[in-house]
Amino acid sequence: MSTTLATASASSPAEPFNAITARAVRKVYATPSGAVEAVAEASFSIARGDFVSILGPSGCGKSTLMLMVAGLEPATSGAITLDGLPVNGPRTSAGMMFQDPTLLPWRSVLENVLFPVSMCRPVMPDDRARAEQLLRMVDLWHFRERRPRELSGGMRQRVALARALINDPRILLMDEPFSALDAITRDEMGLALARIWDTTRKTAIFITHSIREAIFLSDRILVMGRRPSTIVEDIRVPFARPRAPEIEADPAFNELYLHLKASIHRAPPLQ
Amino acid sequence: MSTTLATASASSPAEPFNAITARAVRKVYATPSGAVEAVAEASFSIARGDFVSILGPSGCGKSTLMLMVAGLEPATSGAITLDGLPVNGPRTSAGMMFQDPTLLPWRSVLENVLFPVSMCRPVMPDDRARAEQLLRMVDLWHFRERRPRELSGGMRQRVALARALINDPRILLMDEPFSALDAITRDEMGLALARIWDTTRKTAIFITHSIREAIFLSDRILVMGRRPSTIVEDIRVPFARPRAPEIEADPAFNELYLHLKASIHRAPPLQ
Amino acid sequence: QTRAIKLTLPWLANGSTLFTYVAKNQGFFKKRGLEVTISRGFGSVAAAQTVGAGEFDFGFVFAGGIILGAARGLPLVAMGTLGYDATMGILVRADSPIKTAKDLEGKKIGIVPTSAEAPYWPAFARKAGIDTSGISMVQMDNRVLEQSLINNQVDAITAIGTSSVPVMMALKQPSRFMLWSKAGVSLYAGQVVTRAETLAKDKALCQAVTDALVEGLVFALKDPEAGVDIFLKEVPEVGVTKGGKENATISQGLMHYTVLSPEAEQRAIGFTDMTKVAGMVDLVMEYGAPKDAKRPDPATLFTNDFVGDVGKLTPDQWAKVKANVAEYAAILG
Amino acid sequence: MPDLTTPSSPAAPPPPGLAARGLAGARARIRPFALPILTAALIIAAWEVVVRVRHIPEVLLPAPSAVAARLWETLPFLLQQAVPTTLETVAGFAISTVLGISLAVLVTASRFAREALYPNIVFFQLIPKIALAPLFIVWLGIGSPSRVTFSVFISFFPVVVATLTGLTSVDRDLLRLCRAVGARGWKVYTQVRFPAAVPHIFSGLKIAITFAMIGVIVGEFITAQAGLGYMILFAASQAEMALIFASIVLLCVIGLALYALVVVAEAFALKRYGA
Amino acid sequence: MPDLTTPSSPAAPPPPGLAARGLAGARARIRPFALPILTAALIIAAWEVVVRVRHIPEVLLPAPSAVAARLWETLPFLLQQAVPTTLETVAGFAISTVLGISLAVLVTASRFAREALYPNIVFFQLIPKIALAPLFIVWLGIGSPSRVTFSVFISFFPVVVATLTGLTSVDRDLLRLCRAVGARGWKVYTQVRFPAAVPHIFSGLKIAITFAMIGVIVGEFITAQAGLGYMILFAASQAEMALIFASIVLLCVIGLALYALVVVAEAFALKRYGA
Ligand SMILES: Nc1ncnc2c1ncn2[C@@H]1O[C@H](COP(=O)(O)OP(=O)(O)OP(=O)(O)O)[C@@H](O)[C@H]1O
Ligand SMILES: Nc1ncnc2c1ncn2[C@@H]1O[C@H](COP(=O)(O)OP(=O)(O)OP(=O)(O)O)[C@@H](O)[C@H]1O
Ligand SMILES: [Mg+2]
Ligand SMILES: [Mg+2]
Repeated sequence: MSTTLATASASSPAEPFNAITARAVRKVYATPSGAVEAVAEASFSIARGDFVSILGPSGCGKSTLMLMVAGLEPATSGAITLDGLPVNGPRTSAGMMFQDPTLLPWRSVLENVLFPVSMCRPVMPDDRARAEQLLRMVDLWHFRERRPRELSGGMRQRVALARALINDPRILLMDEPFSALDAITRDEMGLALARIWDTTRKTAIFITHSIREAIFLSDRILVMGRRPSTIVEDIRVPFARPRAPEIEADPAFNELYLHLKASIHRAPPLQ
Repeated sequence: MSTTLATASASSPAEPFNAITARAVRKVYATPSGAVEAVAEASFSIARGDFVSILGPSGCGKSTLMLMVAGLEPATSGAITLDGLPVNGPRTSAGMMFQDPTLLPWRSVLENVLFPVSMCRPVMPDDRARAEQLLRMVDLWHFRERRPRELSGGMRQRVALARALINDPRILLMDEPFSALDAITRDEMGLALARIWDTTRKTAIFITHSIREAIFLSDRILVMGRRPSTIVEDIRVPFARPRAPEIEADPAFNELYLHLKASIHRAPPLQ
Repeated sequence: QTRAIKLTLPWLANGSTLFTYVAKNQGFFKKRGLEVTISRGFGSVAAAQTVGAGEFDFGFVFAGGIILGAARGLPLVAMGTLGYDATMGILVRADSPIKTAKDLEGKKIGIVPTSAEAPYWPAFARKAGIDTSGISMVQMDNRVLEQSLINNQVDAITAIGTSSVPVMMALKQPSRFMLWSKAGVSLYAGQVVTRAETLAKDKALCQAVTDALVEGLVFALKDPEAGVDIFLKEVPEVGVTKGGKENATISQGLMHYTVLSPEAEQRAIGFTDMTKVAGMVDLVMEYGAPKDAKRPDPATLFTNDFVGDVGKLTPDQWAKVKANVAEYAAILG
Repeated sequence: MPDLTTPSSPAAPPPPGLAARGLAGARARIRPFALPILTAALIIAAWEVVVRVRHIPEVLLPAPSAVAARLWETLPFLLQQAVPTTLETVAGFAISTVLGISLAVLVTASRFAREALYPNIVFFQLIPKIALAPLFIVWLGIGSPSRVTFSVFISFFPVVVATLTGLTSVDRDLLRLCRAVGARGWKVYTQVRFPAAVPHIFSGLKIAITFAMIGVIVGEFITAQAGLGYMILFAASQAEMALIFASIVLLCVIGLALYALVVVAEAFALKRYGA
Repeated sequence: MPDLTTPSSPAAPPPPGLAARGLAGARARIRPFALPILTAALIIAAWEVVVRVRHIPEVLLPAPSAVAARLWETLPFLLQQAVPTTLETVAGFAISTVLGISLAVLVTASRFAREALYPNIVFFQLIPKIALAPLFIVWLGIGSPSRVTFSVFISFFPVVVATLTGLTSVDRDLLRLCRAVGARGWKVYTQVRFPAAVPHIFSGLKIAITFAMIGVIVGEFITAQAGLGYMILFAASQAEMALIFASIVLLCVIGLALYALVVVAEAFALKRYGA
């Protein structure tokens, strides 16, 4: 196994070529009903252009970690840097996809996709063209004039994906982007994402519950354990790029799959 | 293939032993931006105690169909019966899980689980005990006093599952109940559901995007095609009950899996 | 055993109605077996309405309001006149070029429509021979009336002398007043009023109330300072206001001036001159009431049945009263 | 057509079968007008009966028939008086809308403005402006501006409170999205907070339009040379209750029409911005 | 402690580091009081200067110092007058709350009630009640009930409109959930619609409390012989501006305190029912 699975250092110091670093990041939510430690300790660094998936049981702190990286939740302690600069607030350089689609109900699909643009500068015909292209990619071009409430759950999620890509961001943060999609659409979207990544080499963090998807898409996979959650595994995916869907048949694929499954399983259950 | 896959009649007439029947059901949403045909034609009948999964591409009308069965959306034409009686409005005999968790933000997790009870009659200590037991089942007992906004996406979905089960309904309607769960939790919940089903033999409709999950849990699987959507396949799952997770290794399982995958694929793409 | 009755004033308690509190304070009601509650009013017309509706048993209301109310169908009876001139008139700043009625032509005049004198402006204009075509009348609230004059927003205001003059004096604003009664436009001021029904049912009660009020007024006429002191005790908010006492004194003085009349001196305080009121009814019907109002019969609307010895003053006493009000007579011109 | 009876209710009953559509449709269209008028008619009838049976004199409470007769006789004149009142109401309402929304934005946008201003706005609202009537005419004169100002003073506060509630109770997820895309300042208001606050804002505007009209009327009580408020006061000086009521009826009809306009605007806005 | 400056703002800044907590905490707690007072002080100072420099006579605009002096002299007396005003305001507000919410529920719950009642409620709201003052005295007498009624008439409408908006703009998904579990009638109101409408309702109540007080004051103008409104009128009849202002200041302080109570109640309710 050690031949196929290269374990990356989980806490390499922040270096200039690292797009994202987290050092001893901890997050405690203070709530009226008591404090919750969402992330106990997370340290990692992600090189520029790396596609990193995060796997972990429900409620282990994946979304929280991503929000901290995006600068949308302050870390209780520890430090996060993006492109070498400490994260204090949100950066527009990142494209973000939340776990909920979070669409504006009063905007059409097309306008929702253009939302990040419209909030920062006037919308140009170019932007519109790009939005339409993205909507074609997520198979919603025919729905571009509809309101979110007229869409199905999966369709909404695809709108959010298109929105995250509209600014062609250098960093992509995606929280379970395909969870509401059927197997086929999911594969299609995964392929589309891989294509984009292959051509533009974005740095990406990708939260998913599908181990296969994680392997197919990622350069590295981080596994988070149950609460108090830390990063229990940091694995480099050995397949060459671009990857074809056929790699699923590769025995190494299955080996990695079983390893990851076991590793998530090993995480102690919630008491 | 014909030996392992028994194709059930898709349009058997309503008979007393059928818990749910749908005859030529059609649904057109009238919206300001034009009408959308969500379900073109759906006819099926589900015997009492059957566990039926619905598979289909994103936006094909699965959720709409379920809402019509639940009596929450009127069918544009066609007829649906529940226990032999036509569906005109919602029935409390059905436990319902929407695609969104739809929790009340001002109620604690426990109160949310008890919501269906509290809306119909005073909450008894028995109900409370049952709710706590369900919360243990979905691994949220420790979070019973928290508000939904303090939960992760997967945790919210599990609250909704517990809520759907609180009244011990004879009919269960679930719209992608495990979409936000990681593989392990998902398997656990699937097993828990199978256990419940094995002991109480509820009639269940289960929308999912996981073909494996569908095979593992169901007596029958309906596949819906893309819009204008109809039921393109109606397959009986041949495995005996109770089922162990090991049946995944059965070659028949894989055969069925590939068959279903192909059948969803066959559905013509959205123009 | 005492009987509870409710009495309404035409407006807030002030110097011109302070004698009602004197009557109460001196036990003039109590000794007649009455327990009186005195309420402030919301204008003479409204006061007539509330008495007519039975909300109050008795009222001290200006004749204009009573006649108008009766013309509109309210079953009212006036049992005694305690002020013989409503002091309707025109108020101008002392430095104003308006010296005579004629000077009002082409000017801007402030008027409070709900005030007692307002309807009779045309009557005065006609009697005084004023050409009203160039005059612009500005309707306003009574709270802003004097202010608008002080600020030169209007050139003159129509006013009831007993209420506006003390305000101007308290504000140390020199002013001049033109009484309309000089031009023959005159109405009685406050009268004791009740419902016809009450009168028919309980003459003794009506007698008692009228007597008590007249007795109170006589007391105040004889000793105005004591009247003011009692007033301050009975209505503490007067003492709280800065110019309260001064205002009450002036206002009472002006009111006492209107008591001086042939009716009061020759007959008794409270006496109503039936020929005069017939003229007043005509005036009200012509100017103050809408077209469809019914002319009340002065003989049933007014009565002198309750005027008695209580209101009789000796010539000496009248002389003293005249001396007391001399300065106020000068103010009213 | 404004549907006055459904202020902002999304819960319409399912449309009837196609066959019955024509007739039922017509009936459904008439109903929202017929029903309130019917109710009003019942109240009015009861009132008429009470006045007649108990012989209440007109000066205490005029019979509806007397009011109607008076209204009919004086309608041309009253309509003339209604013009300045209506115009000033519209002006007061417009200013209140702009002022109220601006203040609400200011107070949500800046913590400093909120702490420094808000309690003073409430303080100001609590001042019974009618008590300061003398100051009004001193500072604003006896013309229209004085009445419009009065109207604004009495009607801007509901707009402030409602808009404020709307702007601050926006879904947090949407605000997080804004932060995520680097949106800030004005844009967040125009694109997210405002649309989300639309139902709240219109709730404030519906209250404001009624108070704007009341404000003008009270302003006319204080000083005016024309207008329905002036007419009411004039009629009061003659104890002409029927004319008072006639003026009030006309006033309320105009007010209802203005309210209906706000409801129509709300319907459009909700179509655009409703969830 | 009521934080008046943050009416319902959920956007609190991140708490400062633990070390600076003590001092900064104290400052943060003082700020919401100090800042508005400071602003008010600035306005007052400007006013004082204007009055003195331009020699504005007291009858037009008294200097703040004159008002303060007057307030100080008459405070015991004014406080006594404030008692009935405050009690009647609270009563009027309480009735408005109950009446307004009931009407809103009635109007949302029944299509019939909505069509029959709602336009008439708006119509009623538009009546300038002050024009009917004599009728008030005739029909309601000169006691407390008259003023409380006046207060209710002027303050219930904001509650109706706001509650109505709240009840009808509930998330449709929640209403679908209710239908799914067979919930109906009253339960849906108490358990779902009401909690969801809480921010709207409180927006209405905050408006209502201010109008309830204004209503009592105006009612006191018409009928009372005690109370701050009466004092204002009395002072006005003698053109005593300083006393008018002193009464208004006391009035506003009491109103602000009542408003603060509503804000506190809102904070509690939002803690319980806020999203
Ligand atoms: N806003 C919040 N307030 C309080 N606690 C929170 C909040 N958000 C998350 N938590 C808690 O933090 C923990 C981690 O939540 P998080 O959403 O990061 O999990 P997750 O890994 O994304 O789970 P899932 O896969 O179910 O989405 C959970 O226990 C949750 O209860
Ligand atoms: N309320 C609505 N108004 C208008 N159109 C709607 C509405 N709900 C759904 N639709 C449309 O109906 C079609 C079917 O939607 P539905 O939600 O049933 O799909 P689904 O199969 O559940 O999809 P998914 O797997 O993405 O949840 C879609 O094209 C959608 O746009
Ligand atoms: Mg998550
Ligand atoms: Mg769906």
